[in-house]
Amino acid sequence: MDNGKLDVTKAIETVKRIKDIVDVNKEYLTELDSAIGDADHGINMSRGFAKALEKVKSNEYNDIGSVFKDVAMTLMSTVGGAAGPLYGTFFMKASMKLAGQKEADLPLLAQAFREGLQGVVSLGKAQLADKTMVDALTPAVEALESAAKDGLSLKQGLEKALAMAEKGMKDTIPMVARKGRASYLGERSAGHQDPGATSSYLILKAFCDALED
Amino acid sequence: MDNGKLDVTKAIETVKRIKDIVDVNKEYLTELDSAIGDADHGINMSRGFAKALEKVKSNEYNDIGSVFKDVAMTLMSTVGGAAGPLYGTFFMKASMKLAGQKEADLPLLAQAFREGLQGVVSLGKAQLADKTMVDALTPAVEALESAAKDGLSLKQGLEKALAMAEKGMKDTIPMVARKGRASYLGERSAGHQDPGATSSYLILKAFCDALED
Amino acid sequence: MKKLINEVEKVVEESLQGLAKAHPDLVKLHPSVRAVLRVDSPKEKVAVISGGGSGHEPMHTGFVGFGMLDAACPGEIFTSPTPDQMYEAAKAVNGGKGVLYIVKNYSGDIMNFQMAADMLAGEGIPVEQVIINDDVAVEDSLYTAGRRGVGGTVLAEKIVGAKAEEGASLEEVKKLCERVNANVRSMGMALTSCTVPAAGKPTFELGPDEMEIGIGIHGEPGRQRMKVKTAREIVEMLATTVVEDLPFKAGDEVLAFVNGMGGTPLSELYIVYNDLSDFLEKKGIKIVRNLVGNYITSLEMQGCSITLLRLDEEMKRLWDAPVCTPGLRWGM
Amino acid sequence: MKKLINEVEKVVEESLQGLAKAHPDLVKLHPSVRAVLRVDSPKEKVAVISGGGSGHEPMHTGFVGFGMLDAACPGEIFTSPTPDQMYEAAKAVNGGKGVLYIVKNYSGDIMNFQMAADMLAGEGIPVEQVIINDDVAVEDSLYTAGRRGVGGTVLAEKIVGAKAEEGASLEEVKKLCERVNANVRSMGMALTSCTVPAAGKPTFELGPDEMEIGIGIHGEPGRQRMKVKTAREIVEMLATTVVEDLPFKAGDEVLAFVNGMGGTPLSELYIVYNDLSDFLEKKGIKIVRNLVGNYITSLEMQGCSITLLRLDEEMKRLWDAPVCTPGLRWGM
Ligand SMILES: Nc1ncnc2c1ncn2[C@@H]1O[C@H](COP(=O)(O)OP(=O)(O)O)[C@@H](O)[C@H]1O
Ligand SMILES: Nc1ncnc2c1ncn2[C@@H]1O[C@H](COP(=O)(O)OP(=O)(O)O)[C@@H](O)[C@H]1O
Ligand SMILES: [Mg+2]
Ligand SMILES: [Mg+2]
Ligand SMILES: [Mg+2]
Ligand SMILES: [Mg+2]
Repeated sequence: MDNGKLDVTKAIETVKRIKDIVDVNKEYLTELDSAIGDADHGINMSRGFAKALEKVKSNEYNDIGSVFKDVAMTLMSTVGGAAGPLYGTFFMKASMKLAGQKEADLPLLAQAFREGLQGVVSLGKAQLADKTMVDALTPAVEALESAAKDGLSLKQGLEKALAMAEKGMKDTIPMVARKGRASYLGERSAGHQDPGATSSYLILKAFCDALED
Repeated sequence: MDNGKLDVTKAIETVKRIKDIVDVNKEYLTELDSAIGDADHGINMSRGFAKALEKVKSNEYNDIGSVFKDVAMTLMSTVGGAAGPLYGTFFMKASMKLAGQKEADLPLLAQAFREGLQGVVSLGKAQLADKTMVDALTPAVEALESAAKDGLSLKQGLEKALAMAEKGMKDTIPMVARKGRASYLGERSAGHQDPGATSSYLILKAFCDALED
Repeated sequence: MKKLINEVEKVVEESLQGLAKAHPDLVKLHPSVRAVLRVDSPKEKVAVISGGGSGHEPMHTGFVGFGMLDAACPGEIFTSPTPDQMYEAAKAVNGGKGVLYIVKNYSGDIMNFQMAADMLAGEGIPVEQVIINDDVAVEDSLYTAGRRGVGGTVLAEKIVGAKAEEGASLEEVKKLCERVNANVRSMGMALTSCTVPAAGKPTFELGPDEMEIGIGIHGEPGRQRMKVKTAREIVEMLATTVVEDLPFKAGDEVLAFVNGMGGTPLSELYIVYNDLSDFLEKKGIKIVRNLVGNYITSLEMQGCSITLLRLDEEMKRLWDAPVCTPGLRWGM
Repeated sequence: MKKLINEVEKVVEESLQGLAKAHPDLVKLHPSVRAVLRVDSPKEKVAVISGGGSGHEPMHTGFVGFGMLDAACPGEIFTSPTPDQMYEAAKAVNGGKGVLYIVKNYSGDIMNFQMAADMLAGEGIPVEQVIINDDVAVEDSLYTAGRRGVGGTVLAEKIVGAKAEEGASLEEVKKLCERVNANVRSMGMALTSCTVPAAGKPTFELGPDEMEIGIGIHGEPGRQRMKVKTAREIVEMLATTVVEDLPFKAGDEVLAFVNGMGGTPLSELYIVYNDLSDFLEKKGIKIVRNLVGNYITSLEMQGCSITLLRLDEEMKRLWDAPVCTPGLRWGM
């Protein structure tokens, strides 16, 4: 029965969609990482979500928290690099908020994402405008929260978040990186879109796509 | 006084001409050696004759044998590779025939070159059609000898020798190498002109050019 | 892309298998996680562990053995390893005197090692970390990720490994590692890029007459691109920055390390060493130890890095101490 | 052409100066000719000398030292050295027990070494030569220049050097060298060409999906060009030819040597070793010693060669004996 909320089936569907969209954009992400990093972001993300999908498909779940906890653990032990611990932490912190829940509506998901984002920030110490995934995740979480306050549906909230994530992602282009590998480039990092902000946008897109109107 | 013979001045002039013509053809010789060897023949020859010219210019000579002996010694200790000992021997054996001579006419030069060629063959063990310098030197020496028998001038003899060296050089193109580095290529050595036969032709050209009609 | 490999996904795994087969007297593979362990697991010493992305061989896997590392944790090519690797490796080689993680300063390495350290600490296993950040090509700042760890790491692993082999305490070993890091500076350059197997094409493109100065070891672009110069001019550029940073002064005794990025012939590294030696002599800086060769590489990249370490008597003694690993060996 | 050099004319000279400065405890340069000499000139042993074109570093100059070569005579890049070099080097290191020249089978090397040997013999100095010709890529025939000397040379220099160090006679040392040569076979391949500095451009061109099989170490083209294959297939091709040539048989104990051509990362060489180890295991041929790394190179060429040496007990003992040179070191 579809009530527009994120239940276990849709959570698993989300993981599948993330895997697919990351796969499709594997070369694109790696190319972005070539310009200001070390040409592995797409490869890392694709390896991680392939394993995460394998994992969640092979398990039975009673709550959505457990789904995302398995995603978190898998990312942590298969992605590596900077993105592995960061996305691992994002899903781990979010899953703790969703633990025991059969489904999530917009306010709950907004809270979970906020927890996830805080985990990323406290681990990576990146601030806004440091040219990282935080620049895409922060406006997205804020959009979720204000949509929740306005009483919008989960799908509507995710659509607004996605739009903000896209803007945040594009806003990284002129930035000079101060965190992550791109920071070694100094001024030369300006003019390139951040790969991690881009993968964050893609993850939000997968959440959005996984939910019916 | 010019009597058409090879005296000390012309011997030194010959060394200069060899140096010049090898320099002009340095890249060409190296390119030929790239195709079936190791891309150093032009470099080696150019280094050797530059040193040889330096040497003969800095000395006083009473006989042409000593000029070519100094050339031989210098080639031996500066060229290296296969060409170093071979051309070193060529000039050494030739110089022994010319020792004590103020000048050489065609019969004497033909004898000296024959000695030189024999030195090359006994050192390198190459036979005709093995795709080496021997394929250019042999017909050239034969031409010198028959021109001497016909009573031609030195210049005329050298011109005939040059023509035969050129033919011998070109005849190496279809040959499959059996000596030297090109032999490692087996059948693949066919279709390329031998670098050593080419430098032999150039050396004869320099002798020819150094003598007035 | 042309490489001597079978499948891009198996590059790291098959290379580790080859390493283990070639050196069964020195190293073995961990049975469950990707880690290279010293074969003789000595108990009465601090376990020294390092790790990082693969593609820099012989570092770190080739430095496992007597007098250097007890374990190395290789990630995918140019990708930091995951916490479970460092955690399990530490459990496998810890003899009771604790574990030192030598970590190169990259966001990914820092976070992954930190998580492993947290897990160990949670189990009461004594663990310390030292972050190596010797790359002067990167501006240092509190507000950025700071300087990368490069050539200094190799020297730290050798010297600290020798100290641990002597039976020093975790605290002593850590202090020494920090002292090495405080006295070492490096800078690198590239003549060509390199190709991550899974990416299939060069990380960056350099023109036929261009070089990249201030390159890192992940094939990431450097700070400045310019026309190629002579070895002497390149040495002058790199070494000046290195010397002025610490700064190294006249009378200092140093270890000079000329490192190849993987694709540059050894003969050229000796030309670089020759120029570096002249350069330092003019400044009155005395080379009393040296290392020339490919030790911390970036796949098939052509280029080099220069590392200077200001030595004290203890560091000299520990540098000279016997070492027996696949990649570095003397005295035994 | 991009290289870490100053002037093309000075590549060999400056590289030798760098080598000598980096290893003053092991080697010194001859005062008048281009030769690298062992610094301690031991008297009571046969002097083992090798040489050949430069560009194959660490061979031969990096193998001068205790337990290996007494002198090495480097020519220009890929060009045989001249007789005066081998003559003077022999005079400098001969302690009275005579001189063994280890010569790779190239027309140029043969002729230049022969001339030096003739000069020595003329002075009554005992001198012997052994020609190494282990490259199975080249068809052997009385009517051609025969097979090239490649990877087997490194193994011969190590084993024969150890024998000389023990004080064996010239006759014994020569016999052993011939035995090593009789039991060793090699074959190589290239993924890329290399550039002789003075030539300024690659010796040959390979397409982005091509490799050259049966390559020599002078960057000369090989016997066959084909599409690139996997490491496993390449190993199969090279090792099959090598094994069938001697032939190596089930039960044979061998030293397996995977050599890099200079530009291939060490990690790939270990993949090749992994595949070679599997290949030989299936044939029942036992690897009891191995060597993996860049030891006989072709400048920056990417590729590898495989060398197998059938070992007897004496060769094993001598392989394990201490060696201390810039390029190969263990046991001391
Ligand atoms: N300290 C940090 N905080 C937040 N995000 C970061 C941080 N460091 C790096 N990132 C993100 O990680 C991305 C790079 O991921 P990836 O390429 O997988 O790792 P690595 O840089 O280790 O190769 C960057 O584009 C950036 O968005
Ligand atoms: N055994 C030989 N006899 C006669 N000429 C030879 C012999 N071996 C090689 N050569 C000649 O030497 C030339 C190559 O010279 P060079 O390139 O200088 O030496 P290398 O082959 O040692 O690099 C060949 O083109 C061939 O003409
Ligand atoms: Mg990256
Ligand atoms: Mg040649
Ligand atoms: Mg990475
Ligand atoms: Mg040559």
